[in-house]
Amino acid sequence: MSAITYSNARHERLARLARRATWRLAGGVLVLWAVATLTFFALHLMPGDPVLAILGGASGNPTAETIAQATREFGLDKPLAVQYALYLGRLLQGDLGMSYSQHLPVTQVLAEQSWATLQLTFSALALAWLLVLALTVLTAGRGRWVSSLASLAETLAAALPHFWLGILLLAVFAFGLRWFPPAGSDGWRTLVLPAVALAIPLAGFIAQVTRESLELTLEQPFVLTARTRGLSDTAVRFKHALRHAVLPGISLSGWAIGALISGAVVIEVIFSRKGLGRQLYQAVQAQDLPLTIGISLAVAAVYVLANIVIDLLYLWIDPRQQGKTA
Amino acid sequence: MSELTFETTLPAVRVQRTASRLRPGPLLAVTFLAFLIIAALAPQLFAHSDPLAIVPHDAFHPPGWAHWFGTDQSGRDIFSRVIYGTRQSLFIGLAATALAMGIAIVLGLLGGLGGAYLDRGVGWLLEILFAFPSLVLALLFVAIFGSGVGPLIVATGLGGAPGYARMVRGQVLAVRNAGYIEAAVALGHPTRRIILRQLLPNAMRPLIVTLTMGVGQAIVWASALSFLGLGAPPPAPEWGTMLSMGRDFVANAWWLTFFPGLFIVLTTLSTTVAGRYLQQRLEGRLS
Amino acid sequence: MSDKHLIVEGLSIEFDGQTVVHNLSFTLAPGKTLALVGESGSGKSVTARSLIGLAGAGARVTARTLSYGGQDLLGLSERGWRRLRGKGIGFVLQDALVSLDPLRPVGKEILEVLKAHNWGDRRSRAERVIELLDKVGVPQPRLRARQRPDQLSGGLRQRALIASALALSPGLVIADEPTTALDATVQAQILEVLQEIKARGDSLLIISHDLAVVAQLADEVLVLRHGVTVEQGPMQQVLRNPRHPYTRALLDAVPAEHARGTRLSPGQPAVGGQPRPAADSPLLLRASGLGKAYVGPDHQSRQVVDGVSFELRAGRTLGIVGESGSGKTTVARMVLGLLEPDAGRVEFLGQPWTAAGSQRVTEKQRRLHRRDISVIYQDPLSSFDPRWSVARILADALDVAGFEAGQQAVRIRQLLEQVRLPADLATRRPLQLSGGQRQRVAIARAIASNPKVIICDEPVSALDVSVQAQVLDLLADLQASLGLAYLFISHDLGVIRHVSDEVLVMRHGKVVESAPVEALFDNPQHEYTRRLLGAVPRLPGAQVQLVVPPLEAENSAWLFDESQLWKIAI
Amino acid sequence: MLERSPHLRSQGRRSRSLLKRTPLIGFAALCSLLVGCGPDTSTVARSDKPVSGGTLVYATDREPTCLDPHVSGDMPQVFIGQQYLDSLVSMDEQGQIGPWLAKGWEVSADGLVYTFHLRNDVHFTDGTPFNAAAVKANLDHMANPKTQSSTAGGYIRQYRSTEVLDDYTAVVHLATPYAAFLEVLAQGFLGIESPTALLRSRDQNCESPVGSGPFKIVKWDRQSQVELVRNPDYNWAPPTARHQGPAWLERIVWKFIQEPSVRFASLQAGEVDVIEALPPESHEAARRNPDLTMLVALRPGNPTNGTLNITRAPFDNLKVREAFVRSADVEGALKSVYFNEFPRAGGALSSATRFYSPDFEHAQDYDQGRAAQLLDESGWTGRDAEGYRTRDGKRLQVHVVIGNRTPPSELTLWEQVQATTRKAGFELLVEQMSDVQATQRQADWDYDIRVGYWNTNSADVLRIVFGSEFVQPAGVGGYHQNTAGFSSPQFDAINQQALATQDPEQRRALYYQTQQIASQQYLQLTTYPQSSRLGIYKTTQGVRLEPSLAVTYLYDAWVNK
Repeated sequence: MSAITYSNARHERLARLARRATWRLAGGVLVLWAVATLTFFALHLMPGDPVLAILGGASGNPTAETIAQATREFGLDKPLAVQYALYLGRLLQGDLGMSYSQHLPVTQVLAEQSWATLQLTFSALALAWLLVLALTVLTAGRGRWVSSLASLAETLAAALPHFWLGILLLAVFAFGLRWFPPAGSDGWRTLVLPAVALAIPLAGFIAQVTRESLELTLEQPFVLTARTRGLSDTAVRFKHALRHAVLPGISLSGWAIGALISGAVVIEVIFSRKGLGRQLYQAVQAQDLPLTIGISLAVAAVYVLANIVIDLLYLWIDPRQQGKTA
Repeated sequence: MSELTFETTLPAVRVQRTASRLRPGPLLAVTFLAFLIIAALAPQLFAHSDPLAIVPHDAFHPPGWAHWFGTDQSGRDIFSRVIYGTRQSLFIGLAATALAMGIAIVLGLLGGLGGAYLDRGVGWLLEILFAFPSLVLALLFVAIFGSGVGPLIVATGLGGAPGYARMVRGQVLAVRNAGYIEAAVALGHPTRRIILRQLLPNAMRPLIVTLTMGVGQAIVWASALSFLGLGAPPPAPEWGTMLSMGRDFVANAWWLTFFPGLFIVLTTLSTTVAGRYLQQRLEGRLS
Repeated sequence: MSDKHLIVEGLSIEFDGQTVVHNLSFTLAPGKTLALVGESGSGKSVTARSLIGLAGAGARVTARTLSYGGQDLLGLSERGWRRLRGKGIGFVLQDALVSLDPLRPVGKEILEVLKAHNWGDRRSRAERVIELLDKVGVPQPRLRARQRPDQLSGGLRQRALIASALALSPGLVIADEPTTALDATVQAQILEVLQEIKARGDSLLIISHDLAVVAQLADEVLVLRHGVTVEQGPMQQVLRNPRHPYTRALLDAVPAEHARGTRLSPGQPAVGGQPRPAADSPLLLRASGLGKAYVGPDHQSRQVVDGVSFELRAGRTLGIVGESGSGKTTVARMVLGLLEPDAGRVEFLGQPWTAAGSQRVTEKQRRLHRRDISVIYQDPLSSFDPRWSVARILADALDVAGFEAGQQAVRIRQLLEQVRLPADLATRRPLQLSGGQRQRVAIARAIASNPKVIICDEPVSALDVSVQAQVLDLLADLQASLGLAYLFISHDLGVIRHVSDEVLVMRHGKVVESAPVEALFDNPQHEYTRRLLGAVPRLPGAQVQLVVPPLEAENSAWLFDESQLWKIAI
Repeated sequence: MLERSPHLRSQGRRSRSLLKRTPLIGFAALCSLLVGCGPDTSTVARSDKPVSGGTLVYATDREPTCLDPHVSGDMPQVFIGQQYLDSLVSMDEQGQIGPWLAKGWEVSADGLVYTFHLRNDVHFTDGTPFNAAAVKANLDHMANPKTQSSTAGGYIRQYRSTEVLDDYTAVVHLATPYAAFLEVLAQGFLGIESPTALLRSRDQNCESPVGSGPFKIVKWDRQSQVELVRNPDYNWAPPTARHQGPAWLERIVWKFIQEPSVRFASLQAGEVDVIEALPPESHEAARRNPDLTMLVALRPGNPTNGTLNITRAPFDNLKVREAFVRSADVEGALKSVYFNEFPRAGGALSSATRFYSPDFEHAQDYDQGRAAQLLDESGWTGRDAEGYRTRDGKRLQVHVVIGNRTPPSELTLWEQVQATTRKAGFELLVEQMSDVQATQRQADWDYDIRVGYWNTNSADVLRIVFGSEFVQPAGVGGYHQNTAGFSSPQFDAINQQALATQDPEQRRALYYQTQQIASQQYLQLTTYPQSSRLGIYKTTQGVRLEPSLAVTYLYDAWVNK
C-alpha cells in the first residue's frame, strides 16, 4: 500500500469502518428479508389450519362465524402471495402482526422478551471470554502438564451439553447448596447459573482456538523481538500475543452468538426464565405463525448485527484486513 | 551434504513430537469410541438386562452393584438403557453429520467450483442459513414436519450444514489455489481428472477430522432436541430422551439424568480428542 | 563507543539431550564485527539467541565463560537478562514484516524498548522514537512511526526494526540474517545502515548464511557447520584463503563468482567443455508484447506486465531477472498458459500458445503440447500433492506423457537416477524429503515428459548455497544431455549470470534491458541494470565497494503479492 | 372437557350444559386426601395471629394466555381471577349459595327470571362504581361470541338479557330454566369486572383486567410473573371469608415456573412461599421437610385417562378394550411414577364427585390372564417374531396420540402401560406431536387412545365425555368431546332423566347406571383423579382452596417474614 494514502490514517480508517458497516448493514437487511420470506413460506407448510391456532386450537370449538371473522381479520382468505405481500408491507412499517397465541402485537412480545435473552446471551458471552482469557493467557505455553491439563479442561467444557450442565448446576448450586435461586428472570442472582451453563461450553470452544492461536503467536518472530527488548513474559503475552491470539476467537464469536441463542432456548426452559428462546419454543408448539416469524427475524437481526459488530471489532484489532473486502 | 531442517526464525526450538505414538488421551478416546461402536452393534455383550423391561417395584434404585447406574422411574436398568441407547444415539449423530456433510459438500462444491455467480449465490444462501441458529432451524423444521427420529436427524443435519458448507467451500478454494493444482494444469491434465484425483481428495481430507468431531456435536444437538421432547419418542433408550424423562427427578434421583448426560459428554469428548489426534497425524504427514 | 567485550568460551547448547552447538568460543572486541556463517542447521541462530538468554524452551546452555562487559551471563536471573536485553545488547531479526508486531505501529515498537527500561519521560520518549527513525534513514519519521509494518516497504520496516534495537544505544548489536529475503537494492541499503552502526564504534555480531553479505561488514568470520566451528579467523584471511574444505566449498558454491559451465559443487565430474548451442538454434518460444493488468484491493489497476517480448531457442537459457514485484513470475505464468495475457501473445513452435483477446487459445488446444513445456517452482513442496509418494508424483507426470502403466516403473527409476536420487526414495512422501531432494523430484517431474522447454521460476532461491550449487549443476547437466531450453527466472543476479545465455532485466513489469549475458554484466546499458549490479555484494577479491542505490529505488506502490494475481482456469 | 395434556393445558373449562342444580362437591372425599386434615380442613393449621403487609410469592406451572377469565376460560385464569375478582354470589364449603356482590335475589316461579339486589358500597379498582349496569355489562360480555368465552359463556348459554331496573337492581332473563345458574355465578370464571374496563378491546382487557376484588393487577411480565397489590378499599369480602376489610397481604408476586423440580426447589429454598402443582415426586420430601406444609384436594369429574377410540379396530371390539385395560398395570405405574401419591381411579368418576360409586373401582384391575383369554376369544391369536399378537397377519397395534407438552411423568406412565400391555401382545405406539397436530388427529378420529381428563363438579360429566350428542364436533374445527365415539340411546336417555329430576336419590340411582355402562363398556383406561396440590412455606399461613373449583384463595393468607 502506498504510504501517501495514509496521511490521515485515523480518519481514513474510521471512514473505512463506517463504509464497511453500511455495506454490511445493507447485506444484513437482505438477509433479514430472506429469513422473513423463508420462514413465512415454510411455516405455511405447517399442518393444521392457522385459524384454529388463532382461536385456541381445534379444541376452542370456534363457531363458523368466529372462524370466518378471524380468517378475514388476519387476511387468511387471501392467496398466499397476497398475504406475503401484505406481510412484507407491514414488515416495512415495523408491524410484525398479532401473535395468535398471545393476542399481542408481535413487536410488543419481542420488546418484552428480548432484553432477558440479550442479557443472558451477552453475559454468557462476556463470561465465556473472561474464562477464556484467564485460562489461556495463564496457561498457554507453560510446560506440558499445565498445558495439557488446561487443554483437557477446555475440551471437556466444549463437550458439555448446555442442558445437562444446566441441570447439574441447578442440582448442585440451587437445589443442593442453595447459593442461587433455581428460577426467575429478575436480578443478577437468577442470571448466574443460566449464564454459567451457557458460558462454560462456549468458553471451551473459544479457548481451544485461542490457545492454539496463542501458542502459535508466542512462537512468532515478533514475540521473540519483543523479548529481546527486555519485556517480561507477562508483558509480551498481554501487549503482543493476546491481540493476535483473540482474533480467531473473535471470528468464532459470530458463530457463538448463534450457538448461544440455540442454547438459550434450552436454558430458558430449564431455568424457567423469560426470553425469546422459550417464547419461540412455545410459539412453534402453538403454531403461532406471526410470533414464530417475528422471533426468527429478531434472532436473525441479532445475529446479523452481532456479526457486523464482530466484523468491525476484528478490523479494529487487525487493521491489516481493511483493504480486502470479506 | 545432509540438510537437517532447523528453523531460524522460531525462538523455541521445538523438538518434533512423534505423532505416531498414541498418547494416553487419544488412546482412551479411541478405546471408548470402539466400546461405543461395539455397544451399538451388540449391546447384549455389555448389558444383560432388557432396556425396556419395566419392574415398577425396582424403581429409583441408586447406583450400586445390582444396577451400576441405578434404575429409573420404571425400574429399568439405566446402564442397560444407556448401552442400548448407544445404537440410536450414535446412529442419529452419524446420520445427522452425514446429512449435514452431504448438503455441505454439494453447496461447498457448487460455491467452490461453480464460478463467481454460483459462488456468490451459495455465499448468500449460507449467510441466510447462518442467520438461523441451529436449534432455531431445528425447531422450525420439527414444527413443520413433526417430531421423531427421522425429523430429528434431518433437523440436526440441517442445523449443522451451513457451517460445514462454509468449510468445504473454503477447502475447495484453498486447494484450488494450491501449487500442486497449478502443477497439474501445467502438466496438461484434463480438468475433470484434476478435480477428481487431486482437488476433491485433498479438499475432503481435512473433513474426515471435522466429521469425527461433528458426530459428537450432532449427538449433543440432537439430544437437545430430544430434551425438548422433539426427538425419539419414549421408551426408546435414546440418551437425550432419557435425560428429558429424568429431569423431573433431579432432586430425588440424580442418576437418571447424570449417566445419559455423562455418555453424551464422553462421546463428544472422545470424538473431539480422537479427531484432533487424527488431525495431528494428517497434518504431520501432509503439511 | 563501547568498551565492552563479549567473551564466549566453550559454549554448548543442548535440546532434549541433543547437542546442537558444540564447544564454541569467540571473543568480540568493542567496535568490531564478528560474523557467524553457516547453512541451515549450523546452530548459528541458536547461538545468537543464547547470548541474550533466549535460546528457547528446553534448551540447556553450558559454557566455561559467557560474559559481556565483565558481567557473567551464565548466572543471570530472568530479571537480570531482561535488564540486559535491549539496553546492553540489541537484537535484530530477519524479515521485519514478521519480526515487528504486525498489528502495531512501528513507533510503538520502538517506544516499547524505552518504556521497558524506564527511559526518560513520555515526551522525551516520543522524541527519541522520531530521532531513532531519522537516524536509521527513515524519511518522514513522524508519519512512519504511526504506520504498521505492512504499510511500510521492506527496506523501511527493516530500518525500523534496527531502530528499535538501537533505541537505548546498546554497545552490542546482534543481527540475525538482517538482510535475508530482501531485494538486492534494499539489502544494500540495510548493509549501509549496519555499517553506520559499526562506524559509530559499537560491536556487531552478524549471523548470516551469505558469505557475500558477511564480506561487506565483518572483521572476523566464524564458519559453523552442524554446531561445530569449522574455521575461525579474520575475514580477509578466511575468505581469500580458506583452510577448511567446507569453507572452500561454500565459497565455490556462490554462483556469481563463477562463469558458465563451471562446477559449483564438489564431487561431480565436470560437464564443462561442451559447446553451447548456437544462438540461432531452432526457435521454440516467442513472446511478443505480453501485458497483464491487475486490479488491486484499492480498486486501482496496475500494469503488472507491460509489453514483454522475447525469444527462446532450443538448448539455450533465457534468464529473467528482477526484484520482487517486477512481474517476472507473472510472465512465467503467462508463458505456461496458466494466465491469460491482456495483451500480446506467446507462440510455441510457431503455433499460437496463448494470446490475448480474440486470438485466445483454449486449454484443450494447448493440452497437445503441454508435455513439451514443463515447470519447476521455487517451492517444490507445495507443487506436490501431499498425499502422493514420489513414485506417484512422477507417474502422474508420465501419464500425460503417454507412458503406459507397464513402462512407468522403469522410467521412474531412470528419472530418479537422472536427478541423482536413490531409487528407494520413490516410496517416500514429499514431506519426508529434504529441500534439495524435493527440488530434484520436481526436476525429475519436469523432465519426465521429455519436454523441450522448462520454465524455472526461482528454482534455487529457497535452498542453502551448497544445495543450490548442486541443483544448478544438475540443471546444467540435464540441459547438456537432454538439449533442454530454460526460461530461468531469478532475483539473484549471480545465479542468472551463471546459468543464462541471454538475460532480460525487468522492472515494474517492463523489460529494461535485454542482452546476451556477458554483454549485460560487463557493459550494462540501462541505468537501472547498473544500479542493480552495483547493489550486489561481492566476495573480497571482486569489487568491495558497495554502491548503495538511492531510496527512491524502492517504490512502495509496487509492493504487492504477485501470487494473488492468479486464479486457475478450472 | 377432554384435554390433551393433563398438567399443562388444563383442567377447568367446563362447557355448555350444566345440571339444573349444581350438586355439591364431595368434600368428604376432598378431605380424605388433605394432609393434616384436621378440624380445620382447608386452611393451614397454625395458630399465629394474622399479620398485615408483606409480599407473598406464588409459583404455578402454567401461564395463562389472557388474565380475563371470561375470555376462553382456562384453569390458570381462574386461579389468578379468584384474587382480583368478586362474584355476584358466594358458595360455602357445604355448597350453599350465599351473598357477595348481590345482597339477595329472587327467582321467578318458572325459573326464567332472576332478580338480583346489589350492594351499593362497592366500586372497582379503577373507581367505576359497581351497579346493575355493571352486571349487565358482564353477563353480556360473557355471552358475546366475540369474547370467545368457552367456559363462562358456555355456562350461561340460557342467558337472554339483563334489565337494569334501577341502579342496584338487575333482572336477568333466561331462555330455559337453569337451576345451576347461581352455582356457576359463584365461580371465578364468572367474576364481575369493571364495565369501564370491558369497553376496551379484548386484548387490552386480557392484559390488565379490572375487578373489585381484594387485590388488583399491576403488571403482567410475560413468561415471568404477574404482580398484584392489595386493594386498600376492599370491604366486601364474601361471608365465607375468614376476615373482613382489606387483605392481609400487601402484594402478591404470581410467578410461572414450569419445571416441577425447579418449582419445588424454589419453595424449599423459601424463594417462593406457595407453589401450585406440587410434583408428586416431591410429596415425600415436602412431608419430611418441617418448613413445608401441603394442601392437597382431589378434583371432581372424569379422572385422568386414556380414552379408547371405539370407532375403529381394534378397539371397536369390547373384548379387545377390556383386554387392553386389564393388561395395563396402572397400579404398578402409579407406584413408581407418582410414588403412590396418586390413588388409582378405576371408575369413570373421580371419588370426589357427587354420586360417585366405589362399585366400579376394580373393573380395571390388572389381570394378564384375563387379557390373554379375551384376546384369544376375539381372534387375536397369532404371534409375530417380536411377540406381538396378530390377526389375519395384522399386528395388534394401538396408537396413543400425545402432545409435546405432556409432562415426562405422564409419558413414563404410558411407557409403563406400553410395557405391560406388551406382555398381552399389544404394540402400543406412543406418538408425540405438537398440540396442534395432536388436536388435528383427534378431530380426524385418527387415534386409538387420547389422554385427557375432565374436571367438573357434576356426574353429568359422563354425558359430555360419552354422550352421543358430543360425538359431533361443536364447532367447525372437527374437535369432538366424546373421544371414545361411544353412542348409546340408552345411555343418553338415562342422562336426560338425571337432568330432569331434582331428587338426589333418584339421581344417585341414575348416575349409578351411567357409571356402570361406562365401566362395562371399557371406554377408558382410567389412571388417577386430578388434584389441586399446594406446597406452602412455613412463613405463610391462611392459604385456602376456594370451595367450588378448589382454586387457591389468598385473601385470608398472610406472611410472617
